[in-house]
Parts: sequence; structure tokens; C-alpha cells
Amino acid sequence: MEIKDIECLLEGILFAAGDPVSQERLCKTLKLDQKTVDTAAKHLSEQYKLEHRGIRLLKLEGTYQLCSAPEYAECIRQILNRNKPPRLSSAALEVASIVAYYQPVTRAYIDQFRGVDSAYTINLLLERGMIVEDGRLAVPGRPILYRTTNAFLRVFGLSSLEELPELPQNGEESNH
Amino acid sequence: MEIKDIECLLEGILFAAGDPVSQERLCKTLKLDQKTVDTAAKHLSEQYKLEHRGIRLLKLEGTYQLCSAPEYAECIRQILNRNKPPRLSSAALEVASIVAYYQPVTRAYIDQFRGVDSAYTINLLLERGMIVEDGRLAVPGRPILYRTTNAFLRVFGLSSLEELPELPQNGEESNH
Amino acid sequence: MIRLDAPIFHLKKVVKSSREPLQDFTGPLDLILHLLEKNKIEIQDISVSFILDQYLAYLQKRQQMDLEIASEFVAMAAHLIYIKTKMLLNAAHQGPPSEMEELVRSLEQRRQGEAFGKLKETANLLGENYNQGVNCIVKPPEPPKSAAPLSLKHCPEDLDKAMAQLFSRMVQRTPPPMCIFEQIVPQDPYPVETKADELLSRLVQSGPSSLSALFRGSQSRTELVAAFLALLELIRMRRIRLEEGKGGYAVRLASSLKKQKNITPNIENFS
Repeated sequence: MEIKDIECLLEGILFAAGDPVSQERLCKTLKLDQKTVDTAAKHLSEQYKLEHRGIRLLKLEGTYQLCSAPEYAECIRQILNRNKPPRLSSAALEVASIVAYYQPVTRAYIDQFRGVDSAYTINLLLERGMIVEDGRLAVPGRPILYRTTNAFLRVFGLSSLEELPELPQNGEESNH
Repeated sequence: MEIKDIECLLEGILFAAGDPVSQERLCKTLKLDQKTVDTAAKHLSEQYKLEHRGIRLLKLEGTYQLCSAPEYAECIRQILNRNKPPRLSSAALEVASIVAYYQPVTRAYIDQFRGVDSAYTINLLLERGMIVEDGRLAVPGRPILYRTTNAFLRVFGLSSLEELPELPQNGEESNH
Repeated sequence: MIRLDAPIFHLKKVVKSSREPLQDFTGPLDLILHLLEKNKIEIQDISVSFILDQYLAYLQKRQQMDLEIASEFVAMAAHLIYIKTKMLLNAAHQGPPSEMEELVRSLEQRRQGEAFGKLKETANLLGENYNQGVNCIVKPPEPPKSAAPLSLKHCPEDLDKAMAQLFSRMVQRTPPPMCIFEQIVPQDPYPVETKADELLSRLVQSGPSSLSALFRGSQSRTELVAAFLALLELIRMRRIRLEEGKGGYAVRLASSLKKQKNITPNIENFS
């Protein structure tokens, strides 16, 4: 097999895999030595870059993986996103509101406020960077406190927390 | 944007998407007319074939999708430890054809056409993503309607339903 | 998983014509339908046990199976048993047309259906395409590179609305009036402390007792619960001992307390 053929085959394999494929496995199945596989991979990778192609070949800890070219990331995101900009679920909105108005708050406080377990939603907001952990409350169990982030402000088009709309009138006073 | 750039971007988008991406969405997000996108896609597709690359570009009924080059399929399956999908039984072929030619159709229609109960085969095709439910017929009982998918086109090597081989003449007219 | 190609089924005993080549059918049901259609066999001749034997042998041979093939077999076996059962039942009672008759009739209709014949031809054409098409392997979507908090878009009023909704839910959640529960919990719970007193004085007066006897005479569920809790607490406080005997458990006063009179248990708020 010529090096060019190996490159094409490698491309096909890595494409179909999506995930990283180990060098070892490639060598074993294709019955090629490591150097040949590596040369083909390197060549393929350089070609992608040189020609500004839409895909890139990554070599990470003895594995190869194809991924989309980072310079197209924004465009790709736009296309693959649903037509309308994604919105938070109503559960996430509720949790975000509680944190925004009463921060810093504990998970127990949020749970009590909503009357349902909010662990999953809190994690989701943490992952999205809309809330962060902010110390612990000085009570037994030392529960984590949460507050909103700048990303939260950005999503809601606010420039500071002072711009939060006023709370509906029948808002009860409450403690942590 | 030059046509070459569009090709590369298209490659990146289709790689990241994995699933078919509609021409319409591509045009809208890239702010390009259909002709330009189609030219880029065609050119990219030809290049893949010409250079015996490991990937191929498919056009499936108004959508584009990347797939691996069929000539490498066996090798790819070996490396990724995947089984070749089992052959379609003649029953599955029959049901798929009935849906393809007469879609959207109900199960009762398929049963009547074949003269046997086709529930099992319909489920098999649903599971394999070759047909999908597509609304319900406005008659008592509101039976589910089925139609073929892009995956159907792909596995049967068609780029649109218009490419289905013509049925031999004097075929009977039929209703659902 | 072991890679399996569709197994070949031999139906030698039921195939009337030996000229019909045994094809590699993808499923046994397919084969049977094919043969029925060509009048090569009659449904009455199909020996269900014969096919089942082959099926079971096949199962034994393959510890790990391709589930798809296996499920086809199960479906086939179930279908055949159903047909056979209907046949046997119908032989005894001349009832409505049997599944077998219906199947045969539908097969005849099928033979007559010209449209279907044509479609089958085309289906075979497509089948050849299929063997090429399945070699186009597609990939799953790439996971998004970064979370997309920036692309989320909300207006501040969404927060306002969410809070309003929360407050309205909170109002609904104010505890229901006690009168609702009066029917369900007609009396106050039996105090554990009182029960402990009762149990101790009973043991002092009448000596050791069987465990179950201590629960006897309880008037309500809460009294039973109180008795149970009181027993646990008294054991914990080493006032009484639970001993395993021949007829079950016996409860006696702890020896150190036997001689004392008028014991008042000092059980703190655990009711």
C-alpha cells in the first residue's frame, strides 16, 4: 500500500470513528508499522492545514482523531443550533431567578423555594457558567452557596444585578 | 467568500454535523444562494472521488451528508469492531419499497398490498431508521402514516426519491 | 460479539420438490413463506417441532448471539406455534376459518396481485443497491466544542415571570388546614413514654412475658408503634432484656432492676 492510499484509508477510518482511534489498533489491523502510520497521519494533518480544509487531524497520547477546523467553529455552531436561539427550561429559569434575587443561596433554600429537588438544574446552570459556587454557609453541614455570574447577566441582557426587574408584589420574606 | 473557502467551510460543517444538513439551512446561515452552495458541494464531492479520499459527500433530497468511502467499509468495520448490517430480508425490501413508492402509507395498506401482516417488518425498518412515522391519516382510527427517510436514500444509493427505478407499466391504481 | 451471518435452514422433510435449491434466506419465516408461495410445501406439513429443534440446537451452539437474528427466530417460532395451535384447535371444532386458511388465501391473493409482483421485481433491484449503500458509513455529530451560554438569549422579564410563577406555586403550597386530617388521624399519637411505663409495670407485676404478648391488647396502630418504640428504647437503656427461647422471644426485666420497686423509666423526649 502506498503512503497516499494509507492516508485516504486513515481518513475514512477516523471519519467513521468520530472518537479517537489508537495508533496501536491501527497498526495491528492494517498490518503496518508505527512509523508508516505516523508518517501518513502527519502528512494528512499537514495537508488539512495547508489547504485550510474544514477538518483537522489531532494526535493525542497515541491516538488519532478527526475534528472540525476550529476557525469554522462559530459558523458550525450557528448552523447546528436550532433555528431559534436556545432558551433555558422553565425549571432552569426558576432556579436562576431564585439565585439572582436571593444570592448567595444554598441548594436547600432553592429546593424549599421550588418545592422540588433542584440538584440537576443547579448542575446544569453551573455547567453553563450562569451560576458559580461562592463559599459555604456557616451552619452545620456547611452547605455550598451559589451566586450568579457575568455570563448570567449577558444572557439576560443586564449590565448589573441592580437592573433585575422588581419582584412581584406578593413576594414573601424568607431566610436561608 | 471564494468557492474554495465555501468548500472548506462546507466540509467542516458537514463533518461536525454527522447527520444530513439541509441545503436551505446552509444557504440561510452562510447567506449564500442555493446555486453557490450546490456548486461548492458538487465540486467537493467530485474532488473526494477523484483523489480517492476516505470520505464522500452525499446529496440526499435537499440535504448534504458526509460518509466514509464505501471501498474502505470492510477495513473500517474491522478497526472499529462493527458488524456489517445484516442483509435486508425480502420482506423488509418489500415493505421498504411499498413505503418508498406509495408514501405516505398506513400499515393496513402495506398489509393489504403484501397480503400478510407486516407489523414486525415495519418495526424493523423503523428501528433501522429507514422509515419514520409521519402524521396520521384523517380516517376513523387515525392510523399512523409512514414515509422513507434520508437514511433510506443513503443505503439504497439514491439521492432523491425521483431516482427510484420506475415501476413496470400497467400497475394498478391504489388507495390507502 | 460473534459475528453471525444469517444461518441457513434446511427444511428437507417438508420441501416436496427436491429441485428447489435451498437458498440462503435471511430468516426461516421468509423461507417458509417463499416455499408456501411456490406451492412447494403445505402449511400442514410443517413440523413445528422439527423447526424448533433446529432452533434450539442453534441457540445452544451460540452462547453469544446476534440479537437481531435471535429475535427473528423467536418471532418465527412464536408465529409457527400460533398457526399450528390454531390448526389443531380447528381440527376438533369446525369453527371460523383458521389462521392457516387465511394465510393460504392471503397467499393466493398475493399471487394474484400484479402490482405486488412488479413491486417485488423492483424491490430486488433496490436490494442490490442496498449492498453498496450500507458501506457508506456515517458518523455521529461532533459534540459541541464549548458550552453555549452566549447563544442563550433571554430578556430580564423572563426572570420576573419565573418568580411570579414560583410565588403563585408557593401560595398553593401553604399547608392544608388541620381539619382535613381529622378523619385520617382521629387521635393524637400514643405517647411512647406512657407505653414504656405500662410495659415496665406489667413486667414487674406478672414477670417475664413473651414478646408478642406485650403487643396484645393494643387499641390502635399508634399504640402498637409506641409499644415497639418503647421496647427498643427500654432495651437500649438496659431496663429490660430480650432473650431468645424455644417458643420465640421472651422479655424480662434486667436483673439489676428486678428487686427495685416503683421504677419510673426516665425516657427523654423521643415520642
